[in-house]
Amino acid sequence: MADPLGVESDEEECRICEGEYVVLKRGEVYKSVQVEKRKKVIFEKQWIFMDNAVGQLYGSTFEVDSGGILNLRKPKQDEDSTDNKEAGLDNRHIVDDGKSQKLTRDDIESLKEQGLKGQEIIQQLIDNSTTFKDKTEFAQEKYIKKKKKKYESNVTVLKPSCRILAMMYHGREPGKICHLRYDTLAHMLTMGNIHAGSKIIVFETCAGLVLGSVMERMGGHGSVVQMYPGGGPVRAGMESFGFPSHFHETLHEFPLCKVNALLSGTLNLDEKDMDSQSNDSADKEKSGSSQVSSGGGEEGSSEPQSMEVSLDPAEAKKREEREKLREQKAQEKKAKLEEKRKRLAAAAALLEGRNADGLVIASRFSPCSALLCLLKFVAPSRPFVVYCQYREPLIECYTKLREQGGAISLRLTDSWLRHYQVLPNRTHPVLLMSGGGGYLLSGITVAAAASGAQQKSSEPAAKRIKLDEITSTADSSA
Amino acid sequence: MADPLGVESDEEECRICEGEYVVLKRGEVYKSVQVEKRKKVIFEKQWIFMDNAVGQLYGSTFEVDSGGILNLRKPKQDEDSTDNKEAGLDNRHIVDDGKSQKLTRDDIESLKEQGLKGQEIIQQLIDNSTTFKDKTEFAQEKYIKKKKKKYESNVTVLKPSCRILAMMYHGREPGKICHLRYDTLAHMLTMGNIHAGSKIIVFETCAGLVLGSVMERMGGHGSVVQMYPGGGPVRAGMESFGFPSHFHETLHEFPLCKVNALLSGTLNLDEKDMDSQSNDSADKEKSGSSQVSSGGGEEGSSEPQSMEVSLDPAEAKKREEREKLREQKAQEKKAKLEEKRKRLAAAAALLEGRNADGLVIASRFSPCSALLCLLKFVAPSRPFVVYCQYREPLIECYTKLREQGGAISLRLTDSWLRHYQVLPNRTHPVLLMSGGGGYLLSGITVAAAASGAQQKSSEPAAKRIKLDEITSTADSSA
Amino acid sequence: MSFVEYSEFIKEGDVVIIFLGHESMMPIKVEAGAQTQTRYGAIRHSSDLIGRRFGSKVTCSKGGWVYVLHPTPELWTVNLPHRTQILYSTDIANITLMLDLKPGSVVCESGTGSGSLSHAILRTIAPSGHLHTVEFHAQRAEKAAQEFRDHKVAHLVTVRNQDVCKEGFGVVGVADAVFLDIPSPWEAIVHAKKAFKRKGGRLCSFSPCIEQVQRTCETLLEQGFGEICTLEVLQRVHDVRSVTMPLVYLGPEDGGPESAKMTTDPAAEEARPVANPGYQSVTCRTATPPREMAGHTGYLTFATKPRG
Amino acid sequence: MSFVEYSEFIKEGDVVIIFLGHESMMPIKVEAGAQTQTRYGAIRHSSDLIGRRFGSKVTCSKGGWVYVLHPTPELWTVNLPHRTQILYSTDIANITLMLDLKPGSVVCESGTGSGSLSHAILRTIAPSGHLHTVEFHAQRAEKAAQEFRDHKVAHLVTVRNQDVCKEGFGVVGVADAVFLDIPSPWEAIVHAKKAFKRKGGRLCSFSPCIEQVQRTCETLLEQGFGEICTLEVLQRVHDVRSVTMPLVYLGPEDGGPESAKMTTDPAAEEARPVANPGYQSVTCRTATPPREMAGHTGYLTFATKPRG
Repeated sequence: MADPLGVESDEEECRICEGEYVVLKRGEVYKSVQVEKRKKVIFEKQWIFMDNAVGQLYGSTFEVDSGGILNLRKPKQDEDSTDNKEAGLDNRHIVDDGKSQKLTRDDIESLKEQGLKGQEIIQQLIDNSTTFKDKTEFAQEKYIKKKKKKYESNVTVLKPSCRILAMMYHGREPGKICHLRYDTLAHMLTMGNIHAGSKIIVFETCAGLVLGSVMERMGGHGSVVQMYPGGGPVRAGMESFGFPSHFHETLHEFPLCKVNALLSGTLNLDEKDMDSQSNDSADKEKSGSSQVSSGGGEEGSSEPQSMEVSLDPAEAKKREEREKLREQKAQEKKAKLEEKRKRLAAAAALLEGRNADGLVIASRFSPCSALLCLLKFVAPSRPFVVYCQYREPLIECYTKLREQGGAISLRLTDSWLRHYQVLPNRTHPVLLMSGGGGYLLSGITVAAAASGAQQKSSEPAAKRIKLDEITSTADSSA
Repeated sequence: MADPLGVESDEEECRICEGEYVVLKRGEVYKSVQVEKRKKVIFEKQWIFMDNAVGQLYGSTFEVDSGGILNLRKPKQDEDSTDNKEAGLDNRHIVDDGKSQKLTRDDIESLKEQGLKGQEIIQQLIDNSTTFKDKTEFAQEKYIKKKKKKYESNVTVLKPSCRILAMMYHGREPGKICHLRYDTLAHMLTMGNIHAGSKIIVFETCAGLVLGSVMERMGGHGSVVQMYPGGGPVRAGMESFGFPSHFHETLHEFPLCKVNALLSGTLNLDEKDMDSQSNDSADKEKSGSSQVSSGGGEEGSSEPQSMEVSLDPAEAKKREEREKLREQKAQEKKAKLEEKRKRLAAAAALLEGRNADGLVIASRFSPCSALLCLLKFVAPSRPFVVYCQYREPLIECYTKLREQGGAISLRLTDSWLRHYQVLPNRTHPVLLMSGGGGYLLSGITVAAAASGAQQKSSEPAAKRIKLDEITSTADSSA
Repeated sequence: MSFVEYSEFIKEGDVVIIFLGHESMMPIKVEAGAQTQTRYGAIRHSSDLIGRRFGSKVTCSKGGWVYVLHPTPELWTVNLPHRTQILYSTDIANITLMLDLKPGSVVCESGTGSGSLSHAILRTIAPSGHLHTVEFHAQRAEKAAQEFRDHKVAHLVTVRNQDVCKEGFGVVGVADAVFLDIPSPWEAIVHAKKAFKRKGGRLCSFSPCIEQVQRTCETLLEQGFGEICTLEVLQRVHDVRSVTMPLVYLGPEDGGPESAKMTTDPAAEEARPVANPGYQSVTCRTATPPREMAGHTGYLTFATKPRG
Repeated sequence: MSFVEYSEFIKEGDVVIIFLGHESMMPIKVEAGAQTQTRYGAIRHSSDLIGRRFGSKVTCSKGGWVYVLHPTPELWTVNLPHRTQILYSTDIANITLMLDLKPGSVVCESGTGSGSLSHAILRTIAPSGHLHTVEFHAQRAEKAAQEFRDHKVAHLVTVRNQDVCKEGFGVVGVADAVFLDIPSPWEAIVHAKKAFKRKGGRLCSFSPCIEQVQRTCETLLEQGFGEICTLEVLQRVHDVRSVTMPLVYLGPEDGGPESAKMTTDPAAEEARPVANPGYQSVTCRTATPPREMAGHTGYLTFATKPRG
């Protein structure tokens, strides 16, 4: 029945390979790791060796044994089937006397030593609890969750995707992605009309998550220019997507500190300039490998002075070798610089057309100046979207854009995200929810207006009326 | 079975009396009116005479006939029982050909002339619609709502309450109550710990709704001081509660423009001063009855000059009468002023103790200066609550209070209110919801701190840590 | 002190709330000679509390200080000993308003639970109303009654230990309002109906699950209740704070070829990050929602019991 | 122009969006020689549109002007002719993300409805993916197919006019994702299961009522789907504006007896309101939520179809 053409390649791409980025999952907790043999990774306070995952299918679930070795579990066994839930309707019958659990700590330890799986231990705990059945559903859930965290050690290995990584970052390290919630990211990608074949400008300080999400939606078609502050682009989040190598060819980067120069047509792509820039960025980067090699060079060059002049042939050969090495290094450095210059030139060329198909901003920087500036690189009739954790900076963006013109259909939005528990006779919204997902400003570029006055009268009529209403309301109750 | 003591007085207070304030209700639409005989009131574009409501029980439903006369409906007939809802699951079978309604406009008019009630007409429309049964529930509801609005003319007469009036204002005239939503009002009354026997300061420009709500919760026990801007207190919303007269004895008013004088101990209660204040307020009030009478006086005083001096006894008598009238008016004015002086003095005395049990602010004014000033009249360990339609002014209040001290447990909140449709197989949140209910700042007063430095270290420790976190997060991704 | 009347000074036997700092409080019962330990040291009731004004700052034995607050139902709600899941002020506020509660109201409640709502009801219906509260669980009913005595509101409340679904509220024809927070509210509605005054009144049922709401609404309709309305209120507490955002450095502005050369001069470029190791920044005051908040407590279903 | 590829200039046969002002737009199909009436006057397609750049300002015959925009699925969603209730961008955005859609994805959808979601799916899965969309209603299926042709995306989509609950999606073993927006999604799940690739994929069901969600989740569980998750997203659009609030006049500040007398002087008191007929005021920029907003569209239930 199944499409025979699809199946082959299907199987191929569904196997976990060494070197690939994967996402580990336990319950609602995710972690992105690269599959490497004989290398420990920590997940949920547990050491894990990924070796046994290699060659298995994505989506497989493994039990982690005491040595951190993964053991494949048979499917259907891995779902949380602690479902002999016979919930009491309230907990009015419960008198807490501290004696409700018949298993002792020693009992549990011995169960573990007998090799019982985490889930089995939890089932034992439930079966040996005199009060579990009488607890309210809420209390039961809390109980199971607590115990699960303590005794379960299943891990599912997933293929990364925008959804999974966005949920992972939001759950584990929201600070790294400016508290960008996944539904807000979803909205950015949609409002930005991100799709294959377009040219998108991205300025983000969300660890590369937004960059990666944009690239996923472009599927390796078109181009992305990452605008970066400081010494170099941050891309860890993008790497976690594990894109095939041709995706990377569509990605360019351009330093924000050169944007004004580019706009004024004074961008200098001289080698000398590039050199200085490279040093500049090395200063800023913490682990600049170029810094290490250049330091080595200096050490080498200070060496001869302190050395005695000897013509020992062995010494001469050594010196020759050193010279060669030095030259090779210089050559390498030059090649690197040349590569960097080319990349900068390529990115500059992409921007200079001023015909980008979209702009996506999501950063910890005050967005207004970057937005106004980067919009100049976007073609007319293209969407843009700005994320900010706070409302005030986007109010500023909105106001400035209104004054300046060149953008219509401006919308400042936020959203509520609510998850539901759907269970027979126990359906309700999840008891904990996210307090906020940040704010978005979206709009569409238009051809710059000839006269500012005309521009200003474009949209705000409706608003003015509203303001008048407010004033008159205020007056009438005075 | 029923408590025989309760029933008697029960029946008494349950009858609608002439002169009372009542609330008319149709569907979700409310209107507050005073019951007066032979007087038309407009409700939902319909003229109504309230005469027939007098003597009937609160909660009764009336049909309005074409002459605006109320006719009592028997109970059980009045609920919206258009319940032969046989909803199609989607509207895929509907092809709109504009011929789905078999009744013509003329048919409907003749039904009306036959004296069919609105609800019966709607039932006829439904029965004669070929597509109604196939419409989705959503479409059916829209249909019924539209038709109901057009043909129904039931009115239910309710006894006013905080709940009903708050919903009425929010639905009909949110601008008059600064868009204060009823759940937010509920929260103010609760966080303000409003209860019988306390002394509460109220500053509101919500048409008197907040004032009335506070008074309802005090049940005529204790005292309320209404702080008013401008010429006099606005109380229309409070009047609509229809409180018994002894409630009004607990209500005092004090002009905000004299607050600084009161605080500095320089408040002048001289008659002369009061006089000027009275003129002052007359200037500001639009329909000041005192202004009209004083105008009449001037007219009278300008009259003698232009008149011939005659000693005609009839004329003399007239003049005497005029004199008397003038004197009487002056006397009345003096009595009014004296009354006003007494009221001001009484309100000042209540405030001067600086021992109020609570402070409630809900106004269109920038709240910060009023809050800081009025808190001085509140005893330590008492709650206060400030409503504002906007967030920024309350952030200012929060910040200033933190700097100044004297208040703890500061909380800035807003809330979501969601209504549900609960029907078999059609349960979901109502499709339209309020976008926002405004913001509240609440807190508790404490004895003023001796040293400012100590005060400042009272609460914000947790906050500072958070800010540090943000900074460090920002740094790490730089 | 009482929960329905403010006092100026602290007396022996009072329940007071010790405010230790942001969201950190504890209730204590004042007893001459007693001491209470806090993280700032001991509070000696006789010298530190009795006779002091409510709202005063009290210095503890280790030199730290706290505020002593007059109890209110709202402070009690965040400080009471939990015997069950409790209702919080957001729901309580709406229940109070939507039940038309005011001084003089007679209210029937079940279950009493931890007494969070009960205290708020008592505050509102005092001095002339009455609360009939029914609690299935004997231990809890006893605890609640004790708290009502301690809080000087016992004269306003009758606690009954019975099953409201089987035995009702123990009173008939007296209530202006009925509140249900029980697992099967639909089983109690027929009893609720009997508890109301002849002129009728308002009913509220609190349930966490939608299935409970559905059965309750069905029964309310069958039993002739009107104006049936289900709603939900969620409150967000915002954190007011200053936020500093760095400004992006886009390079020198609008430079002609001359100035551009200057800025691409290595020295100038390198000087920048040294002179200005971070970025210039802007600071604004804002209010941010919590990362996580209560996403659901329960659905509130209100209805009017008509006359008769 | 196509809905999956931007163009710079307007051509004959293009669908363009005329932007008339705040929240006011209309889609038109560009035909040489045709005219379109707007409230600002007529737009002549040949001279005003063809050959112009997308995003240009076009002056209409009455002198008013509009912008001509390139169509996007999002603009289409707010401009399309409604044949059914439609999905809006907030739900669409989450559906797209949570279904893992990207270039190359093969998607099955039912019902097609007014094509709001379909266009967004096509945008995301182009150039190498495919959409199989099933619509029960013949007239609607035909309209949708016509729109796909007009929008130059017909090569990416197959429209089928059949009952998904009885006949399924018309394809087997090909889908990465399945989307259901039908009254009884639970009846279609067994067909959805067959549509998936062997390696599995993601499913989404959109339903307005919780009872539909309950039955759907039950069936998903029975049919071996995992990671079942129901959520709801509501978006608020804020109105950015300046708000002016008057300042309360509290009388002269901190006056000693002398200055106080001055201010209680009738002349001074009366002068104030004349000199300053209103009040001094402060203005701030703020963002306010709408008075009313969409409070519910539907619940989104997601699930993973495991391999096999």
